[in-house]
Formats: sequence, structure tokens, C-alpha cells
Amino acid sequence: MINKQVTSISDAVADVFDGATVMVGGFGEAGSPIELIHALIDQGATNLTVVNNNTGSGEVGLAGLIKAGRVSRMICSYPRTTNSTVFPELYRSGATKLELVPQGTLAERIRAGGAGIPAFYTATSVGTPLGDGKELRQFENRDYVLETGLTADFALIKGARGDRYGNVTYNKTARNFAPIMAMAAKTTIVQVGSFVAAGDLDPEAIITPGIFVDRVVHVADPAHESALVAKGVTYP
Amino acid sequence: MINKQVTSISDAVADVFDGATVMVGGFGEAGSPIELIHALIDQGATNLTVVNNNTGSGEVGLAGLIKAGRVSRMICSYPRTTNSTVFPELYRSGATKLELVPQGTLAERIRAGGAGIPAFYTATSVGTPLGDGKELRQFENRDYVLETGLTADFALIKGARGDRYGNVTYNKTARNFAPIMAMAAKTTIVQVGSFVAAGDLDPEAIITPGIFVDRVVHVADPAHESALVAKGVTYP
Amino acid sequence: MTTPADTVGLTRDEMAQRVAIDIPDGSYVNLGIGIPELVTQHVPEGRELVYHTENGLIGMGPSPEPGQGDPELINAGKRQVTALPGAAYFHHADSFAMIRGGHIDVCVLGALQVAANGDLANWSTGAPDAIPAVGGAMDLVAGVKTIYVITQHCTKHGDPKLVEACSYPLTGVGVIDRVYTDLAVIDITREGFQLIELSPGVSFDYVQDRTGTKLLPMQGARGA
Amino acid sequence: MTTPADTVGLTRDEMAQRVAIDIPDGSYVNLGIGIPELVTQHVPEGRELVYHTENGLIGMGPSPEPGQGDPELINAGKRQVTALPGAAYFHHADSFAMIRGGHIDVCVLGALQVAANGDLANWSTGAPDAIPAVGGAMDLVAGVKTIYVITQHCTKHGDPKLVEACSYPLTGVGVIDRVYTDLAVIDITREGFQLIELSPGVSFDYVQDRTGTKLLPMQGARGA
Repeated sequence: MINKQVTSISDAVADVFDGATVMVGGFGEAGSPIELIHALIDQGATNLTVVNNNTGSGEVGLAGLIKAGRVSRMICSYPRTTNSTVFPELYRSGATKLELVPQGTLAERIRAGGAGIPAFYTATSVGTPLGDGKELRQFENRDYVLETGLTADFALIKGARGDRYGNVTYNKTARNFAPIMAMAAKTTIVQVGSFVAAGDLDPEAIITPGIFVDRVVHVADPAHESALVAKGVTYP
Repeated sequence: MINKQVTSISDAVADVFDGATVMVGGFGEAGSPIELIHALIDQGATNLTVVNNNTGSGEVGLAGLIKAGRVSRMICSYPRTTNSTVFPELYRSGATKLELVPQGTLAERIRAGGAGIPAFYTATSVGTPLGDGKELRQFENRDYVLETGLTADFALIKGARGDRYGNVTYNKTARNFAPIMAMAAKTTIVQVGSFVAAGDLDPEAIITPGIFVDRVVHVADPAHESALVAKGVTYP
Repeated sequence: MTTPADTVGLTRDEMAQRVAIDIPDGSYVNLGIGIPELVTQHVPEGRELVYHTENGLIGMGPSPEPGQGDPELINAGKRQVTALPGAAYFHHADSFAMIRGGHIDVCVLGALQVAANGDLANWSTGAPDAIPAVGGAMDLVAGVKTIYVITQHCTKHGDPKLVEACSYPLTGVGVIDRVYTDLAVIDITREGFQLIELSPGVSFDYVQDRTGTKLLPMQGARGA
Repeated sequence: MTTPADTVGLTRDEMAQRVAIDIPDGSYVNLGIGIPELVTQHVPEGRELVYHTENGLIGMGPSPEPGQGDPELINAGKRQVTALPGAAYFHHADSFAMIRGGHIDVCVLGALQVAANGDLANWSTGAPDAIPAVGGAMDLVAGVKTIYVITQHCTKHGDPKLVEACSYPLTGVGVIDRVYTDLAVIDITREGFQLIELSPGVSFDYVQDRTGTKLLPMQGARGA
């Protein structure tokens, strides 16, 4: 019987290796898999390339991972944060590199990576510093840049409900990058607030089919980043 | 107040013009918008380019449109049908042209057209007759062909439930090409089995958000192609 | 200290109201952070606009009542919002398919600089120590059908934001359709900045003096 | 009329059973029309496979009870099927993202011809009056990790289907991993067709005689 449930969150991230590329779901705090990130901090993997729209806030979750010196490179669209000086300091010191990607290009590159599309053309960034050095091509008299698909070794994702097949639903705008990251990673690890029986999820409303998911961990009552930051929590 | 509901199915397709490109949802009979196609037959537009995975069966729905001589060109992946000689005859006579596209490339071209991606690379068809003459390019030592996005003037689609904003859900495998065709057409016309109040559809489970839909027509108890064919119905 | 800019021209809300007048009923709209967000409060009676936020929601409603919010229901500015009846959630690739694919009718953005050819700079001052951050701005200007800029006519230092050519890094090339400032409404045309409307009590010369390049007077009217 | 091909070698069900043995527990599987579909009936006890059908369903179950079907719940062969608990529906672009993106573990297809380098021809005989139709075959062979062919060793006319080079139009280049026929199991290797297993009562020479090019004998065994 297929059962992708992993009962221990530390087991779920045990094989993340030094130098891995890790996609982390979430846009701001919505959809940020805090507990999985904290398990990854405990696990100790370093020299990671992390793909996330932002760089976390405060000193918990993704910002905690960055502060712990585990991230050598960020791929994101908006690394500025109101509540965190963690990334700016490491960026300015050169300890953490940054690949800045327009948000829609980032999303499409991840989706392409998951869909077996090695490259595609987009008008986004044409004529801007982020389009500099990219291959230009005209289609119907408009300029486009060539962008490549993005894949990862691991994806860490926060879902709302999940089952033993790895089917996942999300809560509101916590969905954001999670479904496409689940497609683009070799190993996709999802924390879900509720673990339900196979068949409990409406097959018309499953957002991430289990084929894209490798491990499901039940994390009841996951923390919210803003609440941790407001309480002054730091991790580790 | 936004209200995309059109009460008359003939009004819904009134502006389809001669020479238009029309995407028609459905894979076999699942999701085939029979009533909208019949309204289009009645409306009379001709010299159409039709995008559908197949070419219909019997002499109703899409096969009826083709038999009526309205389709000068089909873009599809599998034009052979067990229950219809309509397309084969017109194809052999040269009256209807065929652009044969692998099914996944067809789907991705439609999705690209709707997503503002003018072109992408895929390994599908490399080294085959359907890849002949296409631009080849290597990424990481593998060959890919360049494929372009596909758009349309109109999409005719069958949904299960819809609301005044044009939000749509589908029934089972009737979903198939509909969500991407809705994205790729300038004017998307959806027949729905149930017309519901705004807010009745779960925002987590809306498959086609209304932004992709222009008109919604309520067609209660839509016909199934196989039932019509079994009864020997022809249209017109 | 009182300068003319403090005493003439539109308030932020009046600017937003002026933009709202130009957005047709039924439009799908994406609003940038800041003054653009005020547009929702000034939609004329009888019009319904649908708001898209690029982090995965269409049918976005106002901020929640205190204590009623969900930290996982936020907008692109990462502030808590609500979802109206008829709203839908979707993932980021689908969200930017709406943007890139030309499905959003109007985007209203802030600006650092707008050039006479429609170039926009609004993501970076190019300062060497700044953390570069672009978000969805480049996708929005490349994909949305109509791009409006809403901005003070000049910077806090009195420098013109409407210029012959942007000195800051570009967000997009030739993408802006119209600029709404405290002083005027100005279209981007083939010939450059075309004055469309002056704010009450503001003269052509007053606006021209605060514009970094030639401003074409209103058609059928004489400059100054 | 009785030929040796009628009396030796596996039945269609035995061929499907032989394939099923090689598909690991928990695999995501796409089955072509015909003999491949029989695989579902021969999965060894204790294994669970998940079936994908490219028209938008994963977790596909068997045919419905008579009168219980839904004409909108069909498989790629357009026959009515069921959805098992844990199934999910999705649209065509997502479905082929599963295929093209390498998420399906095993695809079992029929063949007109398989070449010694792994080329497959299974969509067209190239007959000039035929209506060309490809469906999802080219996407499947380009995207799925492991491609198995299940086929009679020879055509109805007794011609070999395993050939040096395909004469029919190709579905994909170098895509086949293994071929299961009524007579043998044969891998595609850098050196060509490598015999892995003979069906009961079938000799190496018997298979070689019915194969259009050189067949490498089983390793550790002597040819014939």
C-alpha cells in the first residue's frame, strides 16, 4: 500500500544534502513551511541554494535558515524585508549570493522545470538590467528573452490537507508557489495541517496530485511567521 | 454589476465570424459543448479553423460542424474516429486541412498562448515526421524542438457549474482542454449545466476563474454525444 | 515651509479618484502598493471592478475587520485582505499567466521615473548598496493591457519624475499609457508627453516647469 | 491453420502478467490501449500501482459496473472508467506536465516496430491514404522515465516487429527500454537487442529467426 506519510519531521528532511537546491513554498508568511524549515536548520545541511519569493522575516523560518549561514545562494524576486536584516547583511558581506528573477518569470521557470520545458520566451525584463545578457528573439515584431526551466533537489511545502497518496490542498493565498515547486523538485516534502483518509479530498479540488509529492508530514497547528516575529522568537 | 450570463445560446455565439479560429473543448465526448456547437452550426460562420483533440463522432456536435462544411482546417492530435467518416472524407477530398500536433504539445501550445509565452522548447516529436522542419536546439545535451503558443478568437467550452463572474467548475474528465482553451481565446463562451449565485462556488475549487471567461450560458441537461450517435441523431 | 506643491494640485485621494474614473466597469485590475491601493475607495457608483493580486487571488476585497484576518489571506504587499463572493485562488504560475497573457485590463503602479517614450523605472534607484528587489513589477508592465502610473509630479526633493529618459534602472520599455499626478493627467504618445488635463488651479507652465522634458499642450488649447 | 506462433509463446494475458512483475510497488503508470491495459489485471499481490490517463485523471480504476458509468469519466481510449479513492482530476496541460516532466514512472505501449537502438514506430504505417493520428504517444515516449513495449513478436503476416531500423514513421528516437513479446523479454542496450528471458518452450534460434536483426544471447548463457 502506498503511504507517503512520514511521522517524524526530522526524518522527512533527513536526506537534504550539503549543496542541494531547495525550493521553499510561501509568499511572505503565507504558505511558509516554518516547521519543515526549522527541521532543516536542526538537520544541518549547508551551502544550500534556496528558491523562494522572499527571504523571510525576523529570525525564524527562512530568515532563521539564512541567519544560520546555511544558504549560499538565494533565487528570488523580492529579497527586501521589512522585519529582517538577516539577508541584507549576508548579501552585503558577500556570504549569500543573489539571483534576482522577476516574480512571474520565477513562477514560470519553476513551472517549466516541473513540466519538462527546458526553456521558453517571455517579454518580461526585456530592455531592463534583468534582461541584460539574455538571448533576445522576436516573435510577431515583439522582443522576448529566453528563460530556462528551474528544478530543485527538494521542495519544502506547507499544505492544508493531505492524504497517504500525497494529494494536497492549500489554504487561500498560502497556495502561491507550492503547486509548481512540488512539480519541479526531485523530492517534495509537504507539511499538512490535517492528514486525512484517501478519498476524503474531493478529486475535483485536489490542487497538488500525489504524483508530485514524496513525503507528507502532519504538523497540526503550524506556527505563523508574523506571530513568532511579534513574540521575538528566534530559531534556532 | 458584472454579469456574464447570456440567456440565449444563439446570442452567445452570434459574433463568431467567417475565418475565425475556434477552440472547442472536449476529449472525445467528455466535455464536448454539443449545444454551443449546434448553435454555431445554426449561426452559419464558415471557413473556421477548429482546435480540438479529435474530430467528433457520428454526425452531431463537432462532426456535424465539419460535415456542414464550416471547417476549413483542423488542429488536432487524433482525428481518427471510430464512429465517423465525416472528417476522413473531407480530409481526403482536400476540403478540410489538418495540422497534426502531438497531444501534449497541443495542450502546452494552448497553455502558452493563454499565458503570454510566444514559444517554448519540448523534446516531444524530435526525430519524427512531426518534428521535421522545426527548429532544433540542445539544452544539456538533449535535443528539443521549438513550438509556438496557440491562441484563438473564440473558445466553446462545457462546464459543470458557473456564476455571473464566469467562474467555472467541470465534471470529472470533461475538464481536459477547457481551462487552457479558456485562457487562450479572445472570447470564451461556456455552457454550464448549473448557473449558481456568486459565492456558491468554493474559491479553493474554481478551476477556471472568471477572468478567462466572457459569456456563460445555462444549458441544463446537456446531451451526450454517444447517446445522440446511438440514437442516429444528425445535426443539423 | 510652504511650497506651491503643498497648496496646489490634487491630494492622494483625489489622484486615486481621478484614476478610478478612467477604469471601465467590469475591468480586471491590479493595483500596486501605496497610492494605487486607494483607487478601490473611489470607484464610481454603479461600477464593479475585480481586483487581482499576483500572489494568487482574484476577487480581492478590503482589509478584514480587526481580529478577523487570516495570515494566509494576504495581498502582494503582504497585508491581510479578504476574498469577496465569486473570488478564486490559484497558484503563482496561473496568476502570472493572467498577467503575462494579457488578461488583466488595467494595472495602476507607482513610479520613480517615467520617460517621454513610456519607459518606467519603479523598482530600483540603482544605489550600489541597495538590496535589489523587483517583485512582479516587470511582469505587470510587460503583460497588462493598460498601465497607468499614479505619482506625485515631483520627488520630495522637487526633482521631476517625468523625464526625457529614465536615469534609474528600467522596469519596462515603452510600457506606460498614462500618468496621473497631483498636477495633471498626461498621456504617453508617439510625440511624447501629451497633457490631457490640468488639476484645478494649475497652469500649463506650472506643470511644464516641473516636468523634465517637453510637455505637449492640450489639443485644441494653447500652451500656457 | 496452425503455425508455431499459435502454439508456443505467451498469451496476451501472460505477456501482461510478465510486464506487471517488472513494475515496482508504488509506481505511477500510463498504459496504452490494447494489451497494455491488461497489465492492471496482473499486478502481484501486495503491490499498489497508480494509473494515469492523459486525458486528466490519476488514480484511474476499472470499468464501471454496467449502467453506472459517466460519459464524462473516460480514459485515453475514450472508454468509461472509474476513479479510485485518492484520485485527482486535472487539465490537459497539467496532465502532460506529468508526462513531459518525468513524473510518470512507467509507460507500457504497443508497437508497430521497435529498432535495435530503441526507436519506436507505433502511430502510423505511413500509408498515403491513412488519416494521420498521433494522440499522446510522442509525448509519452519523450517524457516517461521507463518505456516498455508489449507486443506480439511478429505481425499477423509473420514479419518481424523488432528490426534494425524502423521503416514506419517514428514515434520517438531511442526511447524504448525493454520489449515484452509472446516469445521473449528483450532489452535495448548500447549493443542492440539483448535477450533477457525466453518464454517457456521457446529457443534462442526460434526468437532470432523471427527478429529482424541480431539478437544478443542471454549473458552467462550460450546462444541456442
